[in-house]
Amino acid sequence: MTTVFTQLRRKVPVLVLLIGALELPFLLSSQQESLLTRALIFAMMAASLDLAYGQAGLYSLGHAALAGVGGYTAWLLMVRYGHESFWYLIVAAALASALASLVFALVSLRARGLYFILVTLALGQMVSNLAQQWDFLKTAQAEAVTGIYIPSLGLGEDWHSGTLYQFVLVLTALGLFTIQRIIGSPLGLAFRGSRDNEVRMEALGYDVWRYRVVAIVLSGTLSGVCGALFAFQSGLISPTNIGVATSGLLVLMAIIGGSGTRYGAFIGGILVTLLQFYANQWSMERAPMIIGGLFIVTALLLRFRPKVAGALRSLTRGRVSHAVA
Amino acid sequence: MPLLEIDAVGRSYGGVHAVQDVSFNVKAGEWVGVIGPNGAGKSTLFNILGGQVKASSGHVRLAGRDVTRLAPHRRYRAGISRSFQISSLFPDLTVREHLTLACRQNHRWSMVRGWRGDRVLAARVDELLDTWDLGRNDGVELPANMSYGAQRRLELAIAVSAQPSLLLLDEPNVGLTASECGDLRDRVAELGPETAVIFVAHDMDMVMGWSDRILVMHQGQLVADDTPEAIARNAFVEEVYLGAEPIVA
Amino acid sequence: MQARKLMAAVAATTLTMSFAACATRDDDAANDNEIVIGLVAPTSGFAADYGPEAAQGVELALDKFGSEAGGEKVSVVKVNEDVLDPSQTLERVKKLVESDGADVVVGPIFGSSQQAVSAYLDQQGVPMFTLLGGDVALAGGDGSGFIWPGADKKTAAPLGTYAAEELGYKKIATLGPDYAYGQNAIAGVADAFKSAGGEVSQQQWVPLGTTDMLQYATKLDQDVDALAMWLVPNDAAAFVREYRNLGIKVPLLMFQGVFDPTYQSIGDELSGEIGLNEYNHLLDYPENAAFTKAYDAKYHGIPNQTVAFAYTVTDIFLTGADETDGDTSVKALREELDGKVFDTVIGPASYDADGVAASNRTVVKAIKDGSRYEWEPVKTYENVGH
Amino acid sequence: MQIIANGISLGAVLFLMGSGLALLLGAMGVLNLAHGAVYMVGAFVTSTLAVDQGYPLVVAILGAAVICAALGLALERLFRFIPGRPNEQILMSFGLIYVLANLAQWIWGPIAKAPFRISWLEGAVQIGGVSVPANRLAIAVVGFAIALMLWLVQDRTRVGAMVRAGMDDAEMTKGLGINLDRVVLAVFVLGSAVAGIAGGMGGLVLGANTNQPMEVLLMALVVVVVGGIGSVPGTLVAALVIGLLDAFSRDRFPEMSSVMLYLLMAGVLVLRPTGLSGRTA
Repeated sequence: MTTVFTQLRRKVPVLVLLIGALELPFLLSSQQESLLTRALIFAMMAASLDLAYGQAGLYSLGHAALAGVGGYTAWLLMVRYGHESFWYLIVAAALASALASLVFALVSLRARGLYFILVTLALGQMVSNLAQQWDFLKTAQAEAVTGIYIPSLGLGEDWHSGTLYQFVLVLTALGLFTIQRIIGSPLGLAFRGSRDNEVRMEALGYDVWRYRVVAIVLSGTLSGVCGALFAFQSGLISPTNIGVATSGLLVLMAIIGGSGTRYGAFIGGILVTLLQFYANQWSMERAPMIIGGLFIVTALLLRFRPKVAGALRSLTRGRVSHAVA
Repeated sequence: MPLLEIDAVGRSYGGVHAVQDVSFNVKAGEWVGVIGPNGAGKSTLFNILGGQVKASSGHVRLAGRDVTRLAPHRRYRAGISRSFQISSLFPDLTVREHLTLACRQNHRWSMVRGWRGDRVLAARVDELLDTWDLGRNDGVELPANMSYGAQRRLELAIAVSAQPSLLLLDEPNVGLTASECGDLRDRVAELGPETAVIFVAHDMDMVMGWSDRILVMHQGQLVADDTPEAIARNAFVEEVYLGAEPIVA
Repeated sequence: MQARKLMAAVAATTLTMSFAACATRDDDAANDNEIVIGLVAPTSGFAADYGPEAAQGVELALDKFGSEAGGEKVSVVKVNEDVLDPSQTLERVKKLVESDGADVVVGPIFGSSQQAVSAYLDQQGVPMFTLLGGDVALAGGDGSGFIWPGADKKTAAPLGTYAAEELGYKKIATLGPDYAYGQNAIAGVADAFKSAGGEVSQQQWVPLGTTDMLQYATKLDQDVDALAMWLVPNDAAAFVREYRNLGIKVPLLMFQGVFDPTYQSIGDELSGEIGLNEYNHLLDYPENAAFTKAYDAKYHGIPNQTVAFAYTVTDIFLTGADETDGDTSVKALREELDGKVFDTVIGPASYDADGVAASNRTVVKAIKDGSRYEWEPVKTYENVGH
Repeated sequence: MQIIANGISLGAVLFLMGSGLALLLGAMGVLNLAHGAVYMVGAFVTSTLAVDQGYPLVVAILGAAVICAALGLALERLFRFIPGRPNEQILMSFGLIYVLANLAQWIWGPIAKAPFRISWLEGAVQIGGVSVPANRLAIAVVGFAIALMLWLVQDRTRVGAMVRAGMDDAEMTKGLGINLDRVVLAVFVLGSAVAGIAGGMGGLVLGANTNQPMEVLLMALVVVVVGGIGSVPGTLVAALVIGLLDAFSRDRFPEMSSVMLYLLMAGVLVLRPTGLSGRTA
């Protein structure tokens, strides 16, 4: 029985939070639901980025492109080829982004260190440019592809902003759970090992390159699903959504919330998405300055994070624990 | 057949020879010390053996198999394990995680099976924690919070967990007291009589005490390869080794 | 294990309940005795000039109506159109409609933003008055759009007609940007030119994001009578620079000419070229005279097309809302505006039953008037657009 | 032939854009993605001085170089202030891009500056039957002059020797008692001045606008990755190859033109992970 209680004690706050979040639509306007849905999707994208970025130490600046492959695949199959089943589209999006991530990994992992960052940036932009220039990936030659909507689950559901929010919340919880599982598994341990000390990992018999490929593919596949959700929710996807600017924002989300921690990237994702929206409400002309300022302030204060996090942890729990579930 | 054959191995960086034309053999169970002044090429030689550095010439054979071009992780699976200097433990991983990583390779399927920790793997980790006296707090400490001796033991526990046929130890005794050092030797010896050990050290007492054979390197070349007694009497070794810059321990 | 099962059961129950209980709510925040105009145009990024200009136009229209229509007070809420990321614009427009209670949207400027918000606005029953063109698919039965000053595919047509009929050109080349608006505008010129008996021998498309225009000048088929082109002002300026540097003599037919202030900086390079304007501050209509005077009085200077058209569509909307006694629904406005002829800054204009405008286009010529470069009106084509 | 001329002139601009970044990144290991923003400032300053104020182009470009060098100094202070880790450098770079672009919009207004019009650079020069616009020729000349200068600095001066040493092994260089911080500062200032000149010269064909920080950065990135670590000749060759490829692919497959650059980069990377000039590790 004790194990039941200890398990419950750890899970109850999460569960309460989840149920509370599920009931939010009763309090919010549909615009706020829509904004929160967007925040959840980006938070999930940031969390999946962090699997490669924070856990495996692969500083990718092209992550949005992998999400974009998912989004554009969903759009292509739905608008161009008329598929309307959610499950079909989401699986196709995941597969396509998995394949794209594999190619992305094989090319970018040829470079190391800072060059890896540059190459991911350029590869990401390549995908964005392709979406911008290739007629196959455009509707009626428009700058963004449109005409996509929330597909059917086949359960007779009634889509509106409230139900979409709840559905995305459940998917996000599942995705986050999957990420937790990966982080807690020996695979996640191997990611962190490769991040911290490549030479030693190799000397312990690990093919670090292979683990890095796996990290990028897992992270890219999860993002591809998020990309498809983004397209469903917005009704469109544009080259900018999958370009460098978005990749940079994803990195900000991951870092600001705590890259390499369990929920950091996710929380950061929600924060940054909301801030991005409200910054524009505060000042239409200077919103970029606010976002840019956030980037710079985070960069300046990042080194104090361990101290702050340590202080917070000792406040809330009274002791420092390094156990990984 | 010798366990390890080094045949005319060399490595140069832009015209500078870090290691040049080094050849020697190591038999199973043999303990070999490598000494030489700083910059003599000991580290490069070690990295060539471990696979971290590729030899520009020559061959490395393990039990008759050519491993010259083998990546480090394949060498590990072929039976070569190595230790590093302490500074390269994983800073963010706990002791338990260090050992899990080390043992995981010996249970290859655990990556797929063990979401929550494969029981066999966990048992092996517990055993290591116990035998290496690292079990305080169930292994949740970070290496930086442990004593120097404990870090050393962790380092070695990781290196020997795979039961290698050839163990490479990079300055295993640095920062340890004489008694800790002796303890270390006993623990390594527990690997069994078939395991060969090659180690780099600066402490002459230790080298003399541990080695069946001693290799002396100077300016990238192997200048002597003999028993400890012979090395101690070797005038040339005394000149190049003891006469050179002060030895940094 | 027990804990897990227990939790799963709790979660499943709650989930089912939440889904079942969450009903659609009525989010109509519209205030019944006030008309709120939502202006959606960019205020940051590379097209940030549109927002403030359009705002001036809307303000001038409000001044004209004393901020009142159909017995209701009229106010304006501005929203920043994100030119590159339409999904952000969509979230902002949702807030505009649901918490700021916008009854009508003026804008957005760019095609992708229009596409992004149109389905939502249609679902909410909020009319969308575009001011610088738009896809006709956004109007009619499937959208709440009112497209001004005409359908993209027709808006540039008089340039082709003029080239064939008045200038007697037999063969032209075209140059336009490779996205919706550019393709439609160029297609309008080409189709009109061909139906007047001409031949289009070469069509070049500039991909989005291209900044270097040299190759489009060097690749031009010089064995044509003219080059019909439309590019955004900065790209047009870059192209014309290359064109002049290479000494190419083929005459230009420039849809919309080049706007100020870019035009003022490259004016003498365009001297004598033919263009087609949607708006031109020299147009000789009483409404235009009144508008330019009001603009000069309030903002000092000469209004450009964005100001003029923001003014015009707001003016038309308010006139319609006045007639319907404040009923700003798409249906009421469509019925009210259908076929009604308005005197606008570009002459008589009207919306059809689908909400697509028809208005006048003016063929112009680049001249220098004192220290200012002007597009001098040459010939007017009436009722272009459907 | 026309394509080759177009390609070479584009290559010269690319070289100017990329060389500063290549030095900083390859030699100093500083990931300053805000390099494109410095270019933009150079373009706007040149536009103000040469077009609005009517100063001679040479003076305007020197002015831009000075202001950008000062900006480089400020950036170096900022980058000095944060630990030299990718996380901080990425965030700092992106933040600077946002802030500088918005600041430029504030100062110079939202309307893009048309390509600068300089009366003595109008018209074209006939070279072997090909018309090369005079402004492009000027860009190519300046590009090659800067390349020569940078190469001389790198090859013949003490700072250059330190840069080369730092490139080979930063740890060892520090061990030798060379003050790398000073070298980083020098490279930051020099690289930013070159970016300013690039902005001024590039403005002759591209004008100035607030999209440039990203656009220029991406072009420069490809040049750096293809060209390899911090080598001036490597950067020059890469810039020319990319310029030619770009001109060629725009001509042949306009739909895929910008993708071609990245494909070239991917291809070079797969065949030679250290770039065209790269030494093997």
